[in-house]
Amino acid sequence: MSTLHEADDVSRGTTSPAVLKAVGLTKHFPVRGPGNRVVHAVEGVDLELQQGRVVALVGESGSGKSTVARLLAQLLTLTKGEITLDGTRVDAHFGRKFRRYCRNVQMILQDPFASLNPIHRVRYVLTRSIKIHHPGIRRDEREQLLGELLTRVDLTPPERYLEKFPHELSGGQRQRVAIARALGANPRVLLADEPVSMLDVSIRIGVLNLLRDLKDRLNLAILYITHDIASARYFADRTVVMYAGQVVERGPSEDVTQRPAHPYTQLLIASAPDADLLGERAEGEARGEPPSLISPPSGCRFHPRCPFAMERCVTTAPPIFQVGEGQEAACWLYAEDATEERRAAFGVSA
Amino acid sequence: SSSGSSGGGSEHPLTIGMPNGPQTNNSNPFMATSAASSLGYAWVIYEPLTQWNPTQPAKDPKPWLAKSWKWNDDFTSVAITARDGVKWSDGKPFTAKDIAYTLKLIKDTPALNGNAIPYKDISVSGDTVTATFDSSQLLNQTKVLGTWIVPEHIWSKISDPTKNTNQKPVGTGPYTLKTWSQQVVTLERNNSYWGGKPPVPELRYTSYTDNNAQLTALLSGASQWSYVFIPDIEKTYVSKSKTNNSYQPTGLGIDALFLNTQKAPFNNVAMRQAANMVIDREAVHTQGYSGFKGLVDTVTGLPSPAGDAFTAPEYKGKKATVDVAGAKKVLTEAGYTWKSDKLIDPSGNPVKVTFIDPAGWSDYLASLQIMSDNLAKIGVESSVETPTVDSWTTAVGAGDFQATLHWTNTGATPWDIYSNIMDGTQLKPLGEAASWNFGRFDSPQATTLLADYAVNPDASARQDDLNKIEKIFVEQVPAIPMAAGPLGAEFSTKYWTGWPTKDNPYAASQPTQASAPMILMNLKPVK
Amino acid sequence: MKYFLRRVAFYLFTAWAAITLNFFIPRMLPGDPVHSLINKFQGRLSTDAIKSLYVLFGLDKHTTIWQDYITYWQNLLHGDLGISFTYFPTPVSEILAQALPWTLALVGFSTIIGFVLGTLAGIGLGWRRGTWADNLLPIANFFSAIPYFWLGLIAISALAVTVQVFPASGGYDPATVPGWSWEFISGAIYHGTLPALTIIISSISGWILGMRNMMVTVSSEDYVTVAQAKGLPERKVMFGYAARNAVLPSISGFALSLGFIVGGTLVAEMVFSYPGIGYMLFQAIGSKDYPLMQGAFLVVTISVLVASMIADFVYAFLDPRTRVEG
Amino acid sequence: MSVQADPIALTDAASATVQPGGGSTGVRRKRRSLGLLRNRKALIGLIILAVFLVLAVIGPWIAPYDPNAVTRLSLEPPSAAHWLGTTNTGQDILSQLLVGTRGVMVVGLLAGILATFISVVVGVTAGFVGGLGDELLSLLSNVFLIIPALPLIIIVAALVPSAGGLTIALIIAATGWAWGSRVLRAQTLSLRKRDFVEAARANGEPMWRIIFFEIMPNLTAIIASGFIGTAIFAILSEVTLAFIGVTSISAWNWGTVLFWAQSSQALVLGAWWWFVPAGLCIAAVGTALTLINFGIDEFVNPRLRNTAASAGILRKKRIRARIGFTPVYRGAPSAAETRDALTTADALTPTDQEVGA
Amino acid sequence: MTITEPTITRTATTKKPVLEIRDLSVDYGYDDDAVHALKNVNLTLGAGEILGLAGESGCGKSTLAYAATRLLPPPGVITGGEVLFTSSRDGHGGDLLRMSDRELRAQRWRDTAIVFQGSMNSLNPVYKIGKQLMDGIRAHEKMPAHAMRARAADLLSMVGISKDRLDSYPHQLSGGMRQRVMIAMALALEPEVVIMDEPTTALDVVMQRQIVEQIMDLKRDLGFSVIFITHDVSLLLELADRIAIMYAGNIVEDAASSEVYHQPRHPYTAGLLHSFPPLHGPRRELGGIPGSPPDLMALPSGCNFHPRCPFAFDACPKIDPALGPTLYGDAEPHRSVACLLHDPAVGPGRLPDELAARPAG
Ligand SMILES: Nc1ncnc2c1ncn2[C@@H]1O[C@H](COP(=O)(O)OP(=O)(O)OP(=O)(O)O)[C@@H](O)[C@H]1O
Ligand SMILES: Nc1ncnc2c1ncn2[C@@H]1O[C@H](COP(=O)(O)OP(=O)(O)OP(=O)(O)O)[C@@H](O)[C@H]1O
Ligand SMILES: [Mg+2]
Ligand SMILES: [Mg+2]
Repeated sequence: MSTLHEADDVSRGTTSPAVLKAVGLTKHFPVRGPGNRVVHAVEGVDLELQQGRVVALVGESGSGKSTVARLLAQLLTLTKGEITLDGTRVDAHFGRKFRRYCRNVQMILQDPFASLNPIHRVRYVLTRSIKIHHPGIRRDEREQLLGELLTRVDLTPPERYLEKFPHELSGGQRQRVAIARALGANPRVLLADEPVSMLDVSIRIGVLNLLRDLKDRLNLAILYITHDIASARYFADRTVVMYAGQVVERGPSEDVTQRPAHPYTQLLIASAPDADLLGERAEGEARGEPPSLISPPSGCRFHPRCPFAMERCVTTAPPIFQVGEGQEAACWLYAEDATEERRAAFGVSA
Repeated sequence: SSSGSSGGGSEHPLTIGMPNGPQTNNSNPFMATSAASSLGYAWVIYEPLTQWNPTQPAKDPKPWLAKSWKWNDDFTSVAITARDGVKWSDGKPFTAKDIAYTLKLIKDTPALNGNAIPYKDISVSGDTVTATFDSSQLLNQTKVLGTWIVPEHIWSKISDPTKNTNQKPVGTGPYTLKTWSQQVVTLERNNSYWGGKPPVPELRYTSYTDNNAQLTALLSGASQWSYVFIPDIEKTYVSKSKTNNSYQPTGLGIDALFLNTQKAPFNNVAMRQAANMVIDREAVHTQGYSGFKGLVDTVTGLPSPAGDAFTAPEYKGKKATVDVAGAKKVLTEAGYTWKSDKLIDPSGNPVKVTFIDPAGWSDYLASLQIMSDNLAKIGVESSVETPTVDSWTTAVGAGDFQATLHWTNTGATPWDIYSNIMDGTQLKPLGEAASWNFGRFDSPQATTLLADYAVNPDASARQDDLNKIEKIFVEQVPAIPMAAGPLGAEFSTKYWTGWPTKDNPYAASQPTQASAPMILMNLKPVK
Repeated sequence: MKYFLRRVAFYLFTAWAAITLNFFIPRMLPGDPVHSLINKFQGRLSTDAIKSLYVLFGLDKHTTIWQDYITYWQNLLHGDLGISFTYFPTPVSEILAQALPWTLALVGFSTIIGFVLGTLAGIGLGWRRGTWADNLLPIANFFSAIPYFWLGLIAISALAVTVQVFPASGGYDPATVPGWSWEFISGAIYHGTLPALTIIISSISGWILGMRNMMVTVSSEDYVTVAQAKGLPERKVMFGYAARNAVLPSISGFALSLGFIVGGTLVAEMVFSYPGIGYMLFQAIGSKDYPLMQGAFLVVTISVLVASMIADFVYAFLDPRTRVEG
Repeated sequence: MSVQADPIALTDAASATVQPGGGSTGVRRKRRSLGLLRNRKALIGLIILAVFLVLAVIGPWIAPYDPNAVTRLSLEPPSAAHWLGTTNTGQDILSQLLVGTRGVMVVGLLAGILATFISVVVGVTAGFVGGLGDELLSLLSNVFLIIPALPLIIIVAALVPSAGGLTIALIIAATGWAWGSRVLRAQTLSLRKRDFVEAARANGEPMWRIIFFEIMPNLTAIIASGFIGTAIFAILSEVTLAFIGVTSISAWNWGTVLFWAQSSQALVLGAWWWFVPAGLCIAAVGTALTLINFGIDEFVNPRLRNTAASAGILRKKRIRARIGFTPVYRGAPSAAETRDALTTADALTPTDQEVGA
Repeated sequence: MTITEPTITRTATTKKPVLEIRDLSVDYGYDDDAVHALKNVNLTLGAGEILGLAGESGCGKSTLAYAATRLLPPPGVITGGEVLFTSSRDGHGGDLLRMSDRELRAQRWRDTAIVFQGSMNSLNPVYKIGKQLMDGIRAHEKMPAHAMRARAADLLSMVGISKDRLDSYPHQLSGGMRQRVMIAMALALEPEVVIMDEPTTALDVVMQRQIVEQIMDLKRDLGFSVIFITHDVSLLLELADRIAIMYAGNIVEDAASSEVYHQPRHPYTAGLLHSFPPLHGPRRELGGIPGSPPDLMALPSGCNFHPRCPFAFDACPKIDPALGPTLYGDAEPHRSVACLLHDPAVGPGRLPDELAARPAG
């Protein structure tokens, strides 16, 4: 119950330099058909990953979380914005440069059942990862590395798992293999796209604990994508909340979950099931559907569902406002000149 | 559905079938492609000047629309007198002008001049038409006089006779077109026919899609008169009912194995002779042709009896028989040897033969297989190749083959047979397309003789020529005769009798021959 | 709407490709119609006729292939398919007009019957899978594996020759005159029965097997279980829920396999001497009758295109999802 | 055709059952590696096919006579000397069939291989590259699908001077690849979007390795099934072409036998032994291939599979498995229970048995 | 080895039962190596109650729901037990497992309706939703077409969808809307029992919240009983009156939801509660449950949970515990648990601290 206290401290400061930094990430997917319509999947997202820290990215389905991850992994080309690794701009989607980038940044996908090719044994998967990222490695070294990788993800003894096919492993074991594959590259950044959402409840925590362990031991920077805000609180130092392709709030996880600033974050937290809140819950105020990303709402994209929407919300997109120590929200309620509205909305001044 | 008249005779229509596939409504007699030609009903509407009997080629033609005719001495001019009292089926009288018009039409329209007759001048005076020619028509007499006549008053109004389908034919024949449909063409009796009232009230021509269908129709009685290939005809058709009959006489046209005399191994006359001696024509006839095409086992290659009158005295009655020992002897004398039963030619190479005929020509191919089997008896290794019809045509024309079964034209004399096989005027170098003499048989003597035979008006001198030609043929073996194309038919005597038979061979009996009106007028109802 | 436009564009392109193919392929064929005619007659047509035939067929002129192609299109757009050599001087369009109704009747009829019966049987077999009905599968399987022509031959041998229940060939009773008379029509139906029967038998098994597998697959979709959970009558679940969805792939398959079906009926027309277009095409190929060949192939292709277009639109009609999505 | 580790089946099988623990899965693995062979249909098909393949190899040697040898024994019905009788030229039909097996098999396999190759290249490329390339390639295969194949084959076969086995195989392959490529394209398209491809890419795997080592192995079943489908199409086309006399008939195959039978009017002559056995041979090979394809289908699509395997047990237990009415099976009915069941309904029908009312 | 189950089913509910599942056993497969997916499961749903069914993926929750309604697809086969429906309105009912097809059809939807896991595939893609709403009504009630349409429109507005959506096809609706349509459809005949199999799993939290609230409202208005299946225990804790926890084809604990939360009696339940990070309150370290979920094909002997159980003792691998009273016996009359720790005969007689929270009352 106390292990996480130091993490709380670090999460507030942004002292250590960012390994992977994204500024103004934007991705538009063209829509098939007449006209030049596009899906505005991600729009102007800034993100910073630091060594030994976990950043959680939360948001409802379709809010662009995976797209951000895939952009960061260079699996998609950017429409706008830039990604820097250790301060150098990167833009390579294939070839040797891409592989060098991969060596630093690896990705883990949501579904361990689907992210391992059913025809390949564990040995093949891991050997490939090692061969790609340690070219020219000797055979015996490779064997040793294989063993180490499996041990690192708690699949021991390694021999028992090397010759298995994915279907012979449980979901948690598969996800561990996927993590081992990512670790095979010896990366400094792990992009974990909902790594546990497809796993059984009882083993989710095991995988998350494993990831946290690895982070500590290998000093990894982790981007943890989830729609479960409680697990973001549990696992991440900082939490970034996305809505309809944009960042609406970010800050230390504890602050974001306990004192959500943006109405959307508030809605999200109010909606999450929580046995402790039994009976205290007010009926949800915000109804409605997620917006179309082809023609997103003008101004603040949340305004059609926002109980506190004001005139300028409809017309102008809000910039990011500082709302607390290290906590920021993109909402007009936090504008300097909006104290009145803020009071009206929350009863007390923030 | 018949045209009224009663009177004791049978009122059964005569059903005539041909296995010629779908037809289109086209009764242009000049077109081999028309339904009228294909099914044969052109000949019961349009009639020729004379009726020549190809099964008895030596006999003079019978006057038909021509009452009489007279050739000049060198056969460059003929005067034809029109029959009187003949009417077109539309009631207009038939005159010599119609004959002249028809001949002129042929002369002026190369596309219609199917026999390539070199007409020069055509004139009418009274009921006589005189046609002159650029060259002697000694050999073409029957072709000139076999021309069918079309009515001037109708055809002169047709703008392009080569593009006309003549769907309402008007002729002089014993029948007129009643209805035309894709499957059945119905003709009704021409009651004002010059030859009297035709006995059969109605003719129904049906085109069956293939031989199988036609045979089935014959067997079921749906077809009463037809000409179709029937394997083992006695067993398959004739014996099936006592009214089923077949009469298959032959004319002067044969199927022969053309040997390429300018390519190994048949460039060696000994090899040709040996082959001639081992090939079992009887087997080819019964098995290859399933007994359908007439057996040609004369040494001269002239079918019997049609060719008997033309056979040289020394070859009369002589038959080609299988003589393996004789063949081996011939080969040994010519320097051939055998090595472990394989024939080796004088230059030391094993003898190999490739027979060739188009895929799909089953009777030819079956025959070739028998021949190939026969040649094995003298140690010749042989195979049968089956290209497409087109490449076969090209290959045979260019002399790019060793041996192929091919037909010859059918003529009034043996000239066509021999010319097609041996004529030097048709000789082309290997590789160039030849239209006959595919085997490149090069005998100046034969060429001269054939040329003389074609124009010499003296009958005995011509026979002399022929004797010599036959001698060359027998000795040099430019081709091995196999079978004669039948001119006969299958017919049923269930309702009608009076068909040409062996005993009364008054005409070629195919429904698609010009003799059809003659046969029809000869039919009598069965009581 | 967009879906339809795309499909129409596709069909136009396919038509263009087929027509062009149709133009070039015959021109690459060796041999010529005159020699084919001579060969066909095997001596009964004198070789003297060769020259006159070349003149007759108009083959004595020379033009470039490009000119020909332009002329071909011009003529085509005027509905002029040229003059057949085999049936000279009958225009191809006339020959085809004569053959087409037969093919349409035979193919159309038996294809539709085959499809409907096969689909129904497939629905039944799929719905009652795991019962005795599964024993019918090997039979269907066998029939889908035998060559069509052989089935036809056996049928002729058994039902037209040995026991003369059906006529062995032809499209109608030769004793009747084509027209709208009952005699003729009943004869035509009688003559068409055996070919139609064999086409149905050989095509039906494909539909049965395909439909059965789709039924089995669709039956385990949740909405079928939901329909059962709603307590709907069995018939309604089977047809309205399971079959209604299972038939969709069959229909698009139907559209695409029409080409195969038409190919099969070509053989049927040959075996049964049926006066249809497939037989014409075959004849035309044999006699190098380019105009007829092109015409027949064109008509066959266009009919397939039209039929598959119809099937496509039926599909779109039956599947609401295609109507909005690309 | 590889039987081992069919990937699609494995994915489906794996997701159909719970993710098996690390425990003893040996039994299951063994069963799966026998996969296709365990399917009775496929097994029968494979056996029949094997018989004909063996005949294709040894046919010419075991043929009792030279198939071309002409004898005087015209149209002999089957006898001890000629098991399948003779043709009108006295050739031995059994020998013709035996010698002809190779022609059929070679063309079928060759055309199958060629067409499969084309369909893999076109289909996988189209599925993988997407975009304009995909549009064009799909258009091409759709055009080929829709243009009537047999007329086209006949025309093209008439185009070549001597349409031997190889040519025919080429032509059939050229016209028969489209269906396979369509299926492969669809499958590739869906595989391309699978997570494991994405994961491999994110891991730094080069593109060509992704195509050949990640995607292609997952297509084996479909490729195999496409191959077999084309082989059936090829064999049927080949014999049809031979039968209608478009192709060279000098080389024996079953179609040639039928061609001769037809052109010699065997039907009319009552020589059933001439055309029935050849047709049956074709049907046997065709059936064998379809059976194998069924096996593959059932292997790939688990929904098709499960009852097929247990039909016998179902019948024995008188259970009718169906959607929406789960059978209730309370063990072999004891006398008392049966009596119970009889009180309300006729216990003879399985439905009532399972309801046990 | 196994203890024979008690002859009288222990009813954990205090309400009058509408649906009683007794000794239900289900196999997948027909031959000897069939998977025994459910083994003698007992469960009772009281009138007006929301009964939550939770457990890991593959533990048999859906199997139970479908088997109870006889909608299990092949190769599922019910090998024993009975499912008694007793109407709380007029007392009609019977054993669903012994009904003939016709009786079952008539009973379905009217008495028991079901909302499936994954609404995407639960609607027939080729019919408009109006038609699908109506044909369920039509199958059971004689009603003029316009009345039926009006009813369908009512149903839609009941779940908060405008009635012009009647003419939409399923693919034109969003996931949340489709799920609501399914709920509306299930309520069309005002059934007494509605089984909901993970009705919200595919949706994100905001949508899930909306739908859960909707269900609560409707239940309040219409008074039906619900079996609510999910693996999200925290959702159940909020929603359900009673929760049954399943593990490997068995029900291992059955109690009121607050009891489950505050006084878990089964080690698995306790472990499950330790797998959810809390959104509020103190952050604590969570351990989850070690090991991997069971493979039904190769189940551990005895208590299926013993390989993962921190409190397993020597009897666990040998004896398969049955659902019975807790160690506190009559102090907790309405709850039951299947754990040998609670069996005075073989167990240690006292509970580990985690499982020993005193009964509330
Ligand atoms: N390749 C693509 N082409 C077009 N649109 C896409 C593509 N990939 C994603 N999108 C769209 O971009 C938006 C964001 O998708 P993304 O997968 O990033 O969401 P997400 O937040 O990861 O959702 P989830 O929680 O469901 O995984 C969605 O509207 C999606 O439809
Ligand atoms: N068709 C089948 N064949 C064999 N086993 C099956 C089949 N369907 C389900 N099972 C097995 O039955 C068990 C119970 O499955 P069920 O679907 O009821 O689980 P669940 O608790 O609903 O899981 P989830 O939370 O994933 O929906 C699982 O172990 C599963 O593997
Ligand atoms: Mg995502
Ligand atoms: Mg479930």
